[in-house]
Amino acid sequence: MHNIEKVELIIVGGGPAGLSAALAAANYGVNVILVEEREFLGGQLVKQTHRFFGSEKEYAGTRGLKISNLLVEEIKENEHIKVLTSSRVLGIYKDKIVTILTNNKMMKYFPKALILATGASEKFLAFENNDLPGVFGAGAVQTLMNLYGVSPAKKILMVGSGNIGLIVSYQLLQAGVEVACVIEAAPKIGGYSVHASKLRRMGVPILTSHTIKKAVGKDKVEGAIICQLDSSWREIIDTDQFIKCDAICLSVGLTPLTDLLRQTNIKTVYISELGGYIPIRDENMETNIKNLFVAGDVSGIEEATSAIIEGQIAGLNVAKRINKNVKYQLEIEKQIMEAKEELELLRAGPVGEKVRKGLKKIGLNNSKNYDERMSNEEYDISFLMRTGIPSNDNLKMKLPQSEEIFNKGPIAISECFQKFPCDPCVKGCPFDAISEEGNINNLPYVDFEKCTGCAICVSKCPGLAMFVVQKNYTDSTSLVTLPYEFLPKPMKDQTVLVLNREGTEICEGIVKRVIDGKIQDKTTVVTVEVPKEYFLETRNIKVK
Amino acid sequence: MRIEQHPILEFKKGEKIRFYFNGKEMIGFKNDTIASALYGLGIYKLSESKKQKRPRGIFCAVGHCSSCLMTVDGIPNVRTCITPLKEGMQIETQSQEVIKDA
Amino acid sequence: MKLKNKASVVVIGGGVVGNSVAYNLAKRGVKDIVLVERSFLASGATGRCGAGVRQQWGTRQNCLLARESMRVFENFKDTLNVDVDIELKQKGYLLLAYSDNELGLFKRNIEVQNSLDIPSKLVTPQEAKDIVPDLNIDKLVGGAFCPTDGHANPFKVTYGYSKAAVNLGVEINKFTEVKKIKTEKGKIIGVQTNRGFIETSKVVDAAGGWSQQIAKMVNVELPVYSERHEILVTESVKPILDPMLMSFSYNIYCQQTPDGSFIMGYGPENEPPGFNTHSSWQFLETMSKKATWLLPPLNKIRILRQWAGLYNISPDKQPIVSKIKDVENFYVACGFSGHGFMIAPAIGVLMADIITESEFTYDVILDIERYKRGEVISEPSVV
Amino acid sequence: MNEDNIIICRCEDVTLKDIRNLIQQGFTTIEEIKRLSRIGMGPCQGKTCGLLIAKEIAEITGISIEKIELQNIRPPYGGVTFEEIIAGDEVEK
Repeated sequence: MHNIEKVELIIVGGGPAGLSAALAAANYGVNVILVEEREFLGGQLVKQTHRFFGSEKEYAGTRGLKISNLLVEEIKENEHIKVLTSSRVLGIYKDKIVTILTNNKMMKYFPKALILATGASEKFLAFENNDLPGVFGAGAVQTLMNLYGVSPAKKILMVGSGNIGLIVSYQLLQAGVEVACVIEAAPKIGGYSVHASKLRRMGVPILTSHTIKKAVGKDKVEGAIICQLDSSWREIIDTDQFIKCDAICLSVGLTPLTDLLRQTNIKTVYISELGGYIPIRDENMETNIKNLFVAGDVSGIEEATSAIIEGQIAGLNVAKRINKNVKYQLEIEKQIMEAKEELELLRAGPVGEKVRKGLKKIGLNNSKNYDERMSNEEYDISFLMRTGIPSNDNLKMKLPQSEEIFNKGPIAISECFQKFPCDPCVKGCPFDAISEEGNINNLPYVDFEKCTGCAICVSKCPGLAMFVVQKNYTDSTSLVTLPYEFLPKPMKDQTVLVLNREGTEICEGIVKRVIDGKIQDKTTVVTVEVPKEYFLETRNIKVK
Repeated sequence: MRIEQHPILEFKKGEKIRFYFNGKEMIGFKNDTIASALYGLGIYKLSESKKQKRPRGIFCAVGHCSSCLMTVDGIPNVRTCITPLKEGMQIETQSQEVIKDA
Repeated sequence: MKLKNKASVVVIGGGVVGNSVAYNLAKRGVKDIVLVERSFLASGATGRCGAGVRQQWGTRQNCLLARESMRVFENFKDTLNVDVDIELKQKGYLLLAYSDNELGLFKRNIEVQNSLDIPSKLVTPQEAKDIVPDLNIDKLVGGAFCPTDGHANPFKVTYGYSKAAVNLGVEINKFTEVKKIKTEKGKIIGVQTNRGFIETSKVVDAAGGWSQQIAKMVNVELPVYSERHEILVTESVKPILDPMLMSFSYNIYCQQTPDGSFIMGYGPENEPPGFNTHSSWQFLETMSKKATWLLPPLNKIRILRQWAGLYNISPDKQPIVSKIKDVENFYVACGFSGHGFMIAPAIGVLMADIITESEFTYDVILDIERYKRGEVISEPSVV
Repeated sequence: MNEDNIIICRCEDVTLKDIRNLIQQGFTTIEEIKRLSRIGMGPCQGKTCGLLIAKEIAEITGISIEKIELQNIRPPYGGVTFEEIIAGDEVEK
């Protein structure tokens, strides 16, 4: 009477971690059942219209939704992978039976191994009227905008300046929504500085040490009251400020979605650096229950790239256990080692410190010391991390030291001042003119001798932080080439307004060239002629 | 309010889907979920909270928070943010009377 | 919060029975009562049960205990003088008979119940349908209905009793686990817990599914065993079921709580004795078939959560509320066999009578010696 | 901020004031607060309110958040109807 299907591997969650785990295991002959609650695969990836950071080997420089398409295509072609969409794992029972609700039936499976890649859920925030319609999690805003083409608001307040808060704010601007401002409770911006700069040059203010006190509105958000916080995050009296907006987007952090996991007697522990309660697991992503693996945000909040690699590690480890063919064992072992190295590299550098600290608390302090392989130049980006605008000292670091370099012709300027693992500019430059001294976490420097000003890097950079400058185009004007991802697109010879890094209009300019080919992949490269005195301030344009 | 044009994405509006919201006929599009169709039509309040009858609408839009529950074709507590819209669906705001007797 | 190191009596177990005993003892003027609970209050069976409150019993004494308890539930705030709403819902119990002799049993029980002013009556299948319009009355021979039976919130009742006890000077210690009961020459001298030693000469064992483990600490073998009973709760929907539906032969109980969610379960077949409280998928499958046959609208309703608790089963499925001859001042209140919650108010009074050696308030025989005397009155009405 | 107007549990409509009252009365575990206020009993089973309440308990009692346990999670995750269970069992292998 009890029809139970014996299977080899069940993977729960069709996001980046689940997809890559399925591929890694299936490539070594493991029969996989990939269970996804939604009717489409890709998880949050499908909503990420921006280009990804990290190493080119892991799709860096490609837009999130394209990465999803690549992975999903591979899944469809692999006959070892059976995909169950619109299906939800209901229970993991003591007798190791897994129940799955699929096409309106509760089916029973007995898997040899289980990989939970259930991702994260958004943290909620306590402020007055926080349940008013129009108060959204950042995922909701992305879902409405990027998946269903529905505009969440005319004017929105963004709460939280982590990467998600900054990226979603930028995507809101692209969807034609006005971002009133980004507020951040901490004294400094949480996400990458390049994302903050993208917002500032669109005129979006970023207010650090601010939080939201109240959503205002009867049946829908009509505004918000924010206030200032002191250094120990306590409200400073009489700093209330009303912000007119018709939606509030909360991106105050993700926490691992461990609901399914906690049905088993898995050990979990609260690690604030990794987003909340996470499962204890070893470096092969296996938990204290044999053959029960985790991968991606459920094992600790990081980004999609590390989720993809963790998925590979989990998938390969299952393959090692199920596929007894000795021929493969060595190969799998090698791949696992490579993936672990990749992960370690990804977590290197100052930006990865929080994750490393969290992992150390569960005994995963990766042996190699990251810091010695990185250039140890010290420079102060505190102003940048508070305002999203690089200080003059920061800028000087990246400019040519001598004047006559400018006479050579156009040269690329990188406004990337924060060490984090990312190399599309280095790998993308056809003239090898950009280098990070062999470590993905170092800052990229342009070799002005080799650089021809071809501007390939301008559209390659995920942070839109590459610009090309030709100071002496004429004796009174200069050319500045910049990335532009908005509508309406500028046309050649059109006069446009020119904005500086704070988004204020500084002059008018004439569009000399618009490159919008396949390579640019929708990051239009615009060259505009400006009065020479503004050649270092021109960072954005506004098409009239 | 629908996004007409977008620098990165194309939203080719699928064919229309007719559905009913509290009895009124409405139009959504293929690939819409119930919640995204309603939000696109400017309907933000999807239900009332259990005790204080506070207005509730979409919060997480990925099926986690249960703040978008509505009655669909007579079935209560449907998570409309992850339920695909279908032709002829009857959608109703759900305000549960909590029985407080004796 | 420092633990009292000296007590006149230590009550072990923070469920509804333990708290009721502590309260009723304090009401008799007993001082320095200390209750210890190894987790939080109502973390055991009390917090996991269907929490129905029923007076329709087969034995006279169970009816008596149930009636007296219902009076407490009906005016809980005044009786205990605490401001706690126990969400009492009195829409009755509808017992379903699927054979003539089962209906005959109901008839005899109703006579006993009516003799104790419990307003139960026989109902025909059609009358049952009038009470529960969605009921499937196929194969139904008849039923019994008592309008004043119903449902109460088990957590609120427990916390109500514990608040009342504290008001009368009882010390309630959560997260305090009993490790050993120290005795000298057969006399209790104190209780060792993970938070310190409490000197006492009197101990009450109200540890529910673990009563027999506590009794072993004074090397007493209680004739009870524990077994897992599973249960589930659905999402909240509009009310369609007023009374608790229950059938002994069909083996089911099902109730829609004031919150609008259904709680239901059934008596498992060949469940091994033990302390396992894990959920099983088999329970969902059997429960679904049973429940939807009886109440078809359940088909479309979503189950939100399943869990399990321990029934502490006695030989005659009657409670054991008694002192223990061989160990002076060691008392037990256990063996409730799945219906402790509904009679806890009266059990507290009875245990207080026994401990203070006063005349019994209720004419009942629940001492442990009854088994030796062969006075075993088995109670048929249990799921 | 007015605690009556801050919602902690969306499913069961429980405010920050309700939660703080319970903690101050000595109910310092999520399992107790759940049983007395129904947080975590709704369809989302504690996903949105769990962490917020853990932080409140940590703040008021001084217990470090690492020591505060979220509520137990039981099957069936996300809910399943009786009909779906029966349909699954009747599928012939």
